[in-house]
Amino acid sequence: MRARVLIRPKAGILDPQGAAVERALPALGFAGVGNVHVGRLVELDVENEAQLQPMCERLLANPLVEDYEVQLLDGGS
Amino acid sequence: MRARVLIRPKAGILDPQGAAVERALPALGFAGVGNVHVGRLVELDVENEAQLQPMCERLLANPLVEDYEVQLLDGGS
Amino acid sequence: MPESAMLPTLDDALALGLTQAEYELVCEKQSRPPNQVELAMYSLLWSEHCAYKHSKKLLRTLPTEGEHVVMGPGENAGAVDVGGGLVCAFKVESHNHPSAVEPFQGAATGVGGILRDIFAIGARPIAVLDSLRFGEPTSGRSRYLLDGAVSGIGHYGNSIGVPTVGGEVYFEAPYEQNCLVNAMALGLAGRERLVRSAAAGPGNVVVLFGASTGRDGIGGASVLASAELGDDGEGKRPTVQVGDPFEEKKLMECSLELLERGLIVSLQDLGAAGLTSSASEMASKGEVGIDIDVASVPLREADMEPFEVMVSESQERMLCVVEPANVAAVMELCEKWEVGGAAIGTVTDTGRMRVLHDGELVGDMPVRALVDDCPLYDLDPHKPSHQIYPPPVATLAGEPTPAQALLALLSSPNLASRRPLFERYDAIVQSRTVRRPEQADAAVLALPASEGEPDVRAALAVSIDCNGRRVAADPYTGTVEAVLECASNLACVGAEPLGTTNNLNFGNPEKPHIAWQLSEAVRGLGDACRALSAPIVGGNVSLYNEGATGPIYPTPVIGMVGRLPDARRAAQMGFARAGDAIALVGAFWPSLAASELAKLRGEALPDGLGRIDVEAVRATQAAVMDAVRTGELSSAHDIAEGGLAVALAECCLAGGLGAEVSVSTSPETALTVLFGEASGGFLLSGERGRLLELAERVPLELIGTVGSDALTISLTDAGEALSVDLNDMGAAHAALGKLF
Amino acid sequence: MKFGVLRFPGSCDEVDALEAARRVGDAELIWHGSRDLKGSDAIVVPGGFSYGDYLRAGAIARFSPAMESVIDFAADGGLVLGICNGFQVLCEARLLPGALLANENLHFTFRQVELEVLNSGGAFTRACALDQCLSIPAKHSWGRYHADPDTLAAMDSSGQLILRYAPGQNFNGSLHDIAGVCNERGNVFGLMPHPEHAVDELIGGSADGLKIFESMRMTVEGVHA
Ligand SMILES: Nc1ncnc2c1ncn2[C@@H]1O[C@H](COP(=O)(O)OP(=O)(O)O)[C@@H](O)[C@H]1O
Ligand SMILES: [Mg+2]
Repeated sequence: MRARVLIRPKAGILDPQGAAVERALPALGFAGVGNVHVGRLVELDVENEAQLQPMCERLLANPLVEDYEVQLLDGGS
Repeated sequence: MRARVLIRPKAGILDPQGAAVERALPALGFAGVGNVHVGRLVELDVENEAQLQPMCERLLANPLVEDYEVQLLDGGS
Repeated sequence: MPESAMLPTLDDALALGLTQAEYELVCEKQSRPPNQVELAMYSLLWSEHCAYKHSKKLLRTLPTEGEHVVMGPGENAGAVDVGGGLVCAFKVESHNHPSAVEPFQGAATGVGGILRDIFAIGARPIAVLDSLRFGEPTSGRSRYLLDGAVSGIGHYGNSIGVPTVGGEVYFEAPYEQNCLVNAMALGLAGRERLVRSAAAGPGNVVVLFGASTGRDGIGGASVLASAELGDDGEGKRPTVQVGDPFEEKKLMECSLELLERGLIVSLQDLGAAGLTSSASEMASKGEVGIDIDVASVPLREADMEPFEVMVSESQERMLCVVEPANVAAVMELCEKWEVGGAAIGTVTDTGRMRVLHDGELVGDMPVRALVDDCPLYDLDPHKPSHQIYPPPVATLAGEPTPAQALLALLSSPNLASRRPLFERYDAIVQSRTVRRPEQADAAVLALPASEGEPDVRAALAVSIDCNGRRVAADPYTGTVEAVLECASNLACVGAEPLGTTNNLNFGNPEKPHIAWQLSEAVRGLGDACRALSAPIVGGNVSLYNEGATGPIYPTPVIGMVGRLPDARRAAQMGFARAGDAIALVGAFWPSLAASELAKLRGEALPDGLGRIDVEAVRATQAAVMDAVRTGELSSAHDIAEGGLAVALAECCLAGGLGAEVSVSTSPETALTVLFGEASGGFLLSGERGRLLELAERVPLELIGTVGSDALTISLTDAGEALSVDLNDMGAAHAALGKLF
Repeated sequence: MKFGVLRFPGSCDEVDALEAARRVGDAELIWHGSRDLKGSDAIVVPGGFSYGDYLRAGAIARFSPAMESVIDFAADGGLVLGICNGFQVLCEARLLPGALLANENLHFTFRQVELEVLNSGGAFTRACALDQCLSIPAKHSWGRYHADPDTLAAMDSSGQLILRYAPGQNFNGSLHDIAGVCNERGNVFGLMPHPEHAVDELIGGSADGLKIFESMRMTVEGVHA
């Protein structure tokens, strides 16, 4: 099964990457953009979807500073 | 409107991050994992969703080495 | 030979960059039209990049021998003896085109490539330097390229643990459409540890190790893709090569340990043209043949065709020749370092390069034809009747006062502090860096202490330089100046040159005026290196650097390595002690022609630069070097772009001390004396009496005293010319920070 | 005394750390794949990019066999010093509180920085004076120290904030200008700047970093300043 993990900086923690994007966009002529956050995307095939949460806790995300969200992309295989 | 951009290494382009995670997971006892890719996640509020594609092309993604996918998260704003 | 695939045509050959005559010559060498694999391989090995078709004859005129030379051009890197049983391997290489397409990866893989050249000859890389050229930073594209290239160089060098200790960057309009990204690397090896790339011993095994092979950098050759594959769209044909410094780190450690344990016969990196070039060159140098089975090559993508495997430029791969008895041990070491390894072929005595696919022969070429028989072309040099470069756009209007000119120069893109760049580079890993960027004119790297004297460590000094605008004004003299500038930088830290590397970045050599630039530059390079006894031990050539608006400035980037006996005595360039005397040393005859000030004022390039008395410059360098080596001077700095006043300002800023200086000139010639440029001038500071001793050997004038919080320069007959506060100079000098 | 310096395939500063440690005692490299700490009295987790530092700096390295032994060693009270990437590894391994995030300037930055010693009583700084300034180079992309406010307050009151960037020196945006912290027990210490690159006046002009190694020797040998 294909799974997707979205990893984001925890609310309240400075996100300089998001801030840099937010600063850069108006200069390129894109107005009306706000609340930009930059995180990480991990996509993978797993056999056992029950493993996804521990995988995130132990390796893919750092729960002290990051939130994660798991999405299952298809039911097959 | 809230939008999400998923940015991934283009197919065929070397993805050392994905390879590193794929090597690491079995060692942590997570078997049956494959085809791992690591990319970036950008989430933002936009007023004009038509701007998302040019934004990706010009700033958020590097179209030479990355593919991107835009998701609109809600209709409201 | 089965002719399974359709035979490629003359049109395919032309599309791959061969001329019709070259294609016909290939047919003759093969005694038949080449098949797909063969044509792909010929087209690469007979390209300008691999065959040096337009430069080889010129390169043969360069001096390549000298008392310190251990390995000259022809190997992956050159090497000079640095004493204590050690040699220093070094080379500069360009990655201009890939960096123009994708600056981060282009520059990163440029660093990766030059590092492989160093450890391919058995040396451990100890330093990187970069040489960059972009259009004016007023252009967004130039800033994007600068940011990407600097990030890419830092990413690779920092991650692999090799310090980036120096470099240079210039911003000039002719590079707007064609940026230059050159990288130089140095390595150290025990003299007996050096290894050559010649394959030897028929029956020996050819092992490919490192990263797996994908479709990276296949680019042009993809016209050969068979139709079934071609329709899968562009996604299958990535041409941007992505670097993986972690993979290279493991590859480097693995290669060095293979050599240390004596497990391999010869070693070669995979660079441009991938397996095709590496295997053929190894065979050619060893006068043997090689059979390669592409089915044995570990692939990153499943369905690659044989020619794709042969031409792939996937990064972080090496090729070695191993005696059969050692293959198992080699594989074991690859496992230890977690790098892939596969036996992909054998050395033969056929003199042929044969490509197999699961045992089936898919390509068969004489090694000689591939590597040595590409036609070489004569250049048709003609000096153009008029200057081909338009004048720079003026940024300094009217008649500036000396103080205005000084501040404008200090804040100009070519002279402003490079701190925002070099702070992105780790300059100290490996614990050798005695002089970091901006501390001295050359980077200084301590060598191991010798057995007898544990307290005294000799050191290497290294500098990289070229002012393309001055080469454009006068290709011969401009190149001589670049070589002298490197040697002057070395002299300032007390080092004597041992050897030189170069990267010839030019436009299209088939055009007579570019051919003229190239021939004149190479003539200047040879003359200057002979005069300094700093022979050329290697280099690289990058031609066809032209954009829609014309060629780049001719840019023969010079890298020079020298040695000093005592690292502790490497001079710094900053003034160090209030009250010290300041001496202007050397026969220094500055001129504003082609100077930075002339550029700021939008003046057209002159036709020719003033002649240089190379012997006088050399004598001055020797005197400065000797004086620095006594350890009794407080500072040493050579006068380069921006002339005397800028050099003084740099000494002040680096030391955080002002100076009061008086020079003999009249108001009419003030700008020339203050901001004019020429080779061979130095600023030394120290005790008055100590400085005066030098006057016996070289022209020397005491021009002032270190102290106060400002740089004040007065003219002997006309009073104060300028007085600028240290803080104001510092603020001007920090101008580059705004670009990042 | 003997230092053991871990070596991951992507370590860059392990030999520098080895040589620095040898200025005050014996030192040996320990391969990441080995659980044997070779009888070391103190462990150094060095700088570099351990396993390439893909994903997050130190995230993969913390699971190496050598690190498993280091976690046990620390639990037994052994001295563990993490430098730069080593600091990141120790945080990922939860031997130290908090996490290291991308520099606020988003760039790898190399700069000589001034550090203030906030606690000179502990195992890693006893050769320093309180409020002493150390000149040590820093070089990293992920050096912004973060911990939640409660954790920080607790660390502050128990003297775990060991080193702080002097005013104007904090280029990475670390909370409270924190440059180096220890665990509650005081036997595990991590810092972003590189003391092993400030042990010889010839190379870099400062030998202030030697005080860290010297302090560790004093601690192990029971010498008190
Ligand atoms: N401008 C030059 N001056 C001297 N030697 C050169 C120059 N350009 C190339 N060479 C030499 O020609 C050989 C082939 O160069 P190159 O194709 O760049 O090698 P590699 O594939 O190992 O990078 C090398 O030994 C190199 O040093
Ligand atoms: Mg090579």
